Amino acid sequence: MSAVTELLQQVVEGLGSGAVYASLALALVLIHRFTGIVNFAQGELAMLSTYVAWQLVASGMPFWLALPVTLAVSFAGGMLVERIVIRPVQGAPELTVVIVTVGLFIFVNALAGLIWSFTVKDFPQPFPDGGIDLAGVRTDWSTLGILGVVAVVMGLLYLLFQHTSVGLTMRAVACNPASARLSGIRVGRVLMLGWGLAATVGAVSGVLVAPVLFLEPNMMGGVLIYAFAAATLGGFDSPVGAVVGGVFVGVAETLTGAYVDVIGADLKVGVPLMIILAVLLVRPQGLFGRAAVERA
Amino acid sequence: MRKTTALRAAAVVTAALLTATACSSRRGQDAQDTAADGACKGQQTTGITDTTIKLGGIYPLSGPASAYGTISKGVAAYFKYVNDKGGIDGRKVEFVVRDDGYQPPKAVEEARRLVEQEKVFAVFQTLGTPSTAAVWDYLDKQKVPQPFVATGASVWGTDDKHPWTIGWQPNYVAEARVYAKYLKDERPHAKVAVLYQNDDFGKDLLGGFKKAVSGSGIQVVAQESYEVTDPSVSAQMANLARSGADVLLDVTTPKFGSQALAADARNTKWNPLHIVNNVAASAAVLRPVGFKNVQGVVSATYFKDPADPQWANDPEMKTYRDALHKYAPDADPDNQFNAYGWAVASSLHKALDTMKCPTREGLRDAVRNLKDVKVGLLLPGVTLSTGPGDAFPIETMQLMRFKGERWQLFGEPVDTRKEFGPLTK
Amino acid sequence: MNNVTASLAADRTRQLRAAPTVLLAVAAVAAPFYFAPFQVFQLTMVLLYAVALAGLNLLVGFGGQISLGHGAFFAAGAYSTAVMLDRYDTGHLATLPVAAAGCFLLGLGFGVPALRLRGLYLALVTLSFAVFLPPLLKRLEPVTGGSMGLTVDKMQPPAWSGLAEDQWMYFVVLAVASAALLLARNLLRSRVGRALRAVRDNEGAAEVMGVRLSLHKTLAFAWSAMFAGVAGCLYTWVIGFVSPDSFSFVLSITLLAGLVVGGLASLYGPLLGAAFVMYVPSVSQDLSEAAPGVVFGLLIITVMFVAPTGLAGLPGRVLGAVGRRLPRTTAIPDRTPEAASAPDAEPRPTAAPGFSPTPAPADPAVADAEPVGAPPRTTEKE
Amino acid sequence: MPSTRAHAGADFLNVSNLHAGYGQARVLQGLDLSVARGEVCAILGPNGAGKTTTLRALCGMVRGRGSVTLDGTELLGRSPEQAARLGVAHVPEGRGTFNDLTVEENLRVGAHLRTGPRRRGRAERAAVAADLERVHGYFPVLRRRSRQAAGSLSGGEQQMLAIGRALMLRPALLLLDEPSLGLAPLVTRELFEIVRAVNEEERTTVVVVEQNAQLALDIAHRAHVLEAGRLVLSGPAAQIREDGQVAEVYLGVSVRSRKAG
Repeated sequence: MSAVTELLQQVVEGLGSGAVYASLALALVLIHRFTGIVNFAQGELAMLSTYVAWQLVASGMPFWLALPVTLAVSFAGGMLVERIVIRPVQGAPELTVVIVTVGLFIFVNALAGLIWSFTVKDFPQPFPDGGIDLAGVRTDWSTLGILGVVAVVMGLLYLLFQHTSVGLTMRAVACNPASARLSGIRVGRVLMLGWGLAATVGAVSGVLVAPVLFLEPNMMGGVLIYAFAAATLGGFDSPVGAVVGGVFVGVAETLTGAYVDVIGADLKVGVPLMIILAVLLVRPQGLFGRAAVERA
Repeated sequence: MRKTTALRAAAVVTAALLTATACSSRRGQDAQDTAADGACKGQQTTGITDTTIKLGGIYPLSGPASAYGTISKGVAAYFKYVNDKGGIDGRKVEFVVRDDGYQPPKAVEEARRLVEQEKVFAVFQTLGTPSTAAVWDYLDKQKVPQPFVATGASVWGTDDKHPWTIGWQPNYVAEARVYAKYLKDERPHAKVAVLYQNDDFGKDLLGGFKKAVSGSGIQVVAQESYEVTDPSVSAQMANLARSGADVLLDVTTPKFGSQALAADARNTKWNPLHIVNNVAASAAVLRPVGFKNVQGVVSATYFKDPADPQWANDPEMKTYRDALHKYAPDADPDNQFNAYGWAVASSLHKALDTMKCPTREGLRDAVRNLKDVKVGLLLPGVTLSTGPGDAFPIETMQLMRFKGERWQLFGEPVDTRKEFGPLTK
Repeated sequence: MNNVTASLAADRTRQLRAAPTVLLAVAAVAAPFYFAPFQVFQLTMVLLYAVALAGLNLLVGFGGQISLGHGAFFAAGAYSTAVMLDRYDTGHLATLPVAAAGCFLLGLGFGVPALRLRGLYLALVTLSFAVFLPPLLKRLEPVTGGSMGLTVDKMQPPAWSGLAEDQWMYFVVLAVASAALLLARNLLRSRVGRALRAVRDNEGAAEVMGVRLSLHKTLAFAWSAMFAGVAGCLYTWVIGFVSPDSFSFVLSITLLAGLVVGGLASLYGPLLGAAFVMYVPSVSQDLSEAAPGVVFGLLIITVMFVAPTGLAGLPGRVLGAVGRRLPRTTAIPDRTPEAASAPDAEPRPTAAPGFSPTPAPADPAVADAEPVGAPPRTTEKE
Repeated sequence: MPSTRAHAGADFLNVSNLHAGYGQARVLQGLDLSVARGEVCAILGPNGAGKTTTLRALCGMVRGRGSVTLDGTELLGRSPEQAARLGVAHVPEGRGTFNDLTVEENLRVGAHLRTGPRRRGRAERAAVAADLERVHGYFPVLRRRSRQAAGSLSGGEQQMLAIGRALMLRPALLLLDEPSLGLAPLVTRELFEIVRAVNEEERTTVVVVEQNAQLALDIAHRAHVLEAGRLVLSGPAAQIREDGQVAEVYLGVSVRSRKAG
């Protein structure tokens, strides 16, 4: 294997992990954009959705039917979480809301363990086995599949926000909830919609990564940190930024782990740290954030 | 004047509190510790009577390591089963389980609770190296037995300052030696790539392996670690693949084991002999990867995997399944951790049976003087043996290879003590 | 005459206010003679966590900066102590100033980049630091003992005291914790504290007032890290064992959760939060053997529902005696706890500052917006 | 002093015994006033008198006690979005534009109530287009800046956008809170002229709160002066403008610091 091929192979590996991070980062960014909070439980909700899909498939439903059902359940679940768990603390200090999501994290994680145990579950792989070989660089179909779906989800979100009246309403709420109310927008419903949407995107993320990471209650815990890094890098408000950030973090992490001996695989978790720090010191609003995004 | 009032108030309150303390102090409970008479005179009999014995275990029921918490269910099921059959030597076992969330300070708190409040006879078991290491000084000082800790670090056996603590499962170094011996026999010039978990478990095994193969033609050509908090090991696997090694030693815990096996199967260009360590060798780990993808994978074991059909008619396995069904209906009998709990609990049963005195000292000495004790769920040929200079109850493992839909044992059980000599620090 | 009565009345109120403190002090001294050793150990751990939370409180509660990395400073204090005891065999007491000073400097170092980061971003950078620390500790094996950790001697009671180990440890930690909590209190009453709060409440105004923003924010970080380091040092004294996986990012999140549950920007908040962190997991297990996490998660959420400003603010809320925040023309009724808990409360994010991802600079409501995480000022005990 | 209840009865907007405040701070303590249909009404008064609070109580941003009726319908106890559905358009202090959205998007959000999910027929779209046209007619600059982000507009343009967005609602009642805040005098004057034009052409009832009493009185038909949460004076704008005492008491106060309370 030549050095170049090897490098490219590493980049492909990085794209694979990056796609995983990006998919969860998308959901994080959605919630943050509409409610201004960082949802620690996002990964766990995605994990829960994945278990729903698993349960449906395990009880005999074909995967391609189970998927839309799961997405619908997740959408409703996300709205329900907003209504039951988040709204009661809506007026409280922001940190209180964040800690509520931490409580939700612990709760959902333990609940999944209680219901489905901590044994690894096999989750059907929607993409074909194997991969393609391009000039000695091997790419799994699953990597391509995840990247593709993430790109499609990102595109759909873009269309939703930029070209529909619901999207316009959502952006108005995200931008200035007070004025949105004065224009007659029912902000509460829009927030529920935002949580439902984020939960759906999270469910897509969970279903995509489950065949690769293997489904168990702690599946998303490790992804969360990287998804945070990806979202921060992308400015925490932009779906495109989240995806670019995720891919960037994945590639950077893999390359440093492979080529920088001082860092090595054990310290590569420090790479997101360095990236976040570097990005924020140079551009406090992230790569894709607007200058005004910087929050007090 | 203000000051005097405050002082006076304080004095009154202090006096009141001290009186209350004197009357109902809970500290006095230490006095309840009991000692034996007769031949065993002076030895501690706290937590044990002629009809009862109280044990306390500390497991991660919450937090990142909660997958292992289910061991407590296997243990509890065993004791309930034994109690229904009359108990251990006529003593009913009371088993108290506490949760430490895999956090050492919490383990210390719970150990203190078990010893000081629950007045347990012994702390059976603590799980994980950090939690065990955090409490063994305390238990040693209190002279409370800490038998059969649920961790395979070699330090429990090599240490000589903590006579009250002893391990049970084959230590990670012993397991590494089994693989080393296998490779020496089968592939004397192997180039080995190692994937290991970056903690005591992974490092102990890796270190033991390197030591065992030193001087032979076997080389470790690449090693990659991962953190338990990492989402996946695919990047590490890609790096190992670059090394071109012909053997992959896979030192992982279940989820990462599945990931590594799957990554190996996906990569059609690199086809090393895949050795997966015992912790991740359960059929439950292999099934999600797809049995067709794990053919020929090698591992070693010492107890019967409940998910393995070859033990379906084993009498002890049947007892285990029935008992688990009856006493822990929510626990999955196929989960190897439940079987582990059952096996370790029955091992303790055997050790308690051999006590000369029904005292804490008696148990301490009994677990250090086991002679070829057979335990139902352990593999044929694997027994518990300890003695002076040997504080490792199980040091024998047998190799197995995955074929079709199950593991097939091959070769003779490997007694690592015989092969490599006793393990020292 | 009137003056005399007035001053007497003032004395009376002061006494009344001092009474709980005195009671608390007496109870604290008497406790180890009453409770069983393991309960004394629990109290010791509560005090120890309270020190760390008091430090975090300086930063989050009063400084308005969120740190999800205080577990890392805690670990730094614990490890520096363990290494000194293990490698250099210094006495226990010698480790305290070193851990404190070391973490102060570390915090100072961190405070500089922290200046440029606000709210969420600072939280994420500190969180990544907390995630990064355990593997780093493992890498530095020659010093830190690697993943096996270090076992060191616990502090032993001197013979003259006639105390048991747990009692002695308790008193040592009590002394350090009291000193630390007093220091925190005095820090907040000093110029630094006033400056901190001014910064939290309105950076612009603080700057106008001549507060040297950057200096005070950096110092807040340093002080805060020092408290965490001291708590870490005590941890090593009490537990006698450190290992990298004891200080995972879960610890950092637990600390922040404890502080918010206890009550931000309140003096008793850290104590209550520490008690929550210490006792509630055990209670959860008593309530549900099968899945303590389910109960623990629910309890966190429930506490936040009942007391959105933390347990320390709860009595005030219950009594309804909270002096509600005085409005200005830009008052934000939605953020008062009353609005949040009123039965007919709707989501009224209308004026919640920081709610809108892009606060309009022209909107005066933002000018006196509270920073992320700052509680309504009604909960202040000062 | 003139009667505080000038011409009750056939009023379009009727406020009686309104109490409102924030937390324990009571700002309005029993306010009575009324506005006739099609009237421009100015609310004047010193800082902290409760002018802004009055507007906020009308549109539901602040809870109030008492009674506020709009064409016979009770407004109190409604949320801002409900009030908007009843035709109350509030242009808040500080304008409250959606800075990340383009100018046109801002205006479309204003028409939100008519383009909701269930109302997107051809006729509705045509109506929105017509409304856009109408608003562009009042504020030609908004047409030129159609694709620009609202955040990049000048203060005066943002204020125009805010009013334009409110007009997209086709309001029955337009509430303007300090429209002159932070704007150059020339721009302010232009703005007030447009408000007058809107009122004259569409017969929209307007309530404007303003520190710059002179300006407000120029376009208002009637004026109400508040002090400490109570109505102290009301009458035809022209009369109040002429009244030397008011000028002294009120304008004197207005010279003091603007935002101290």
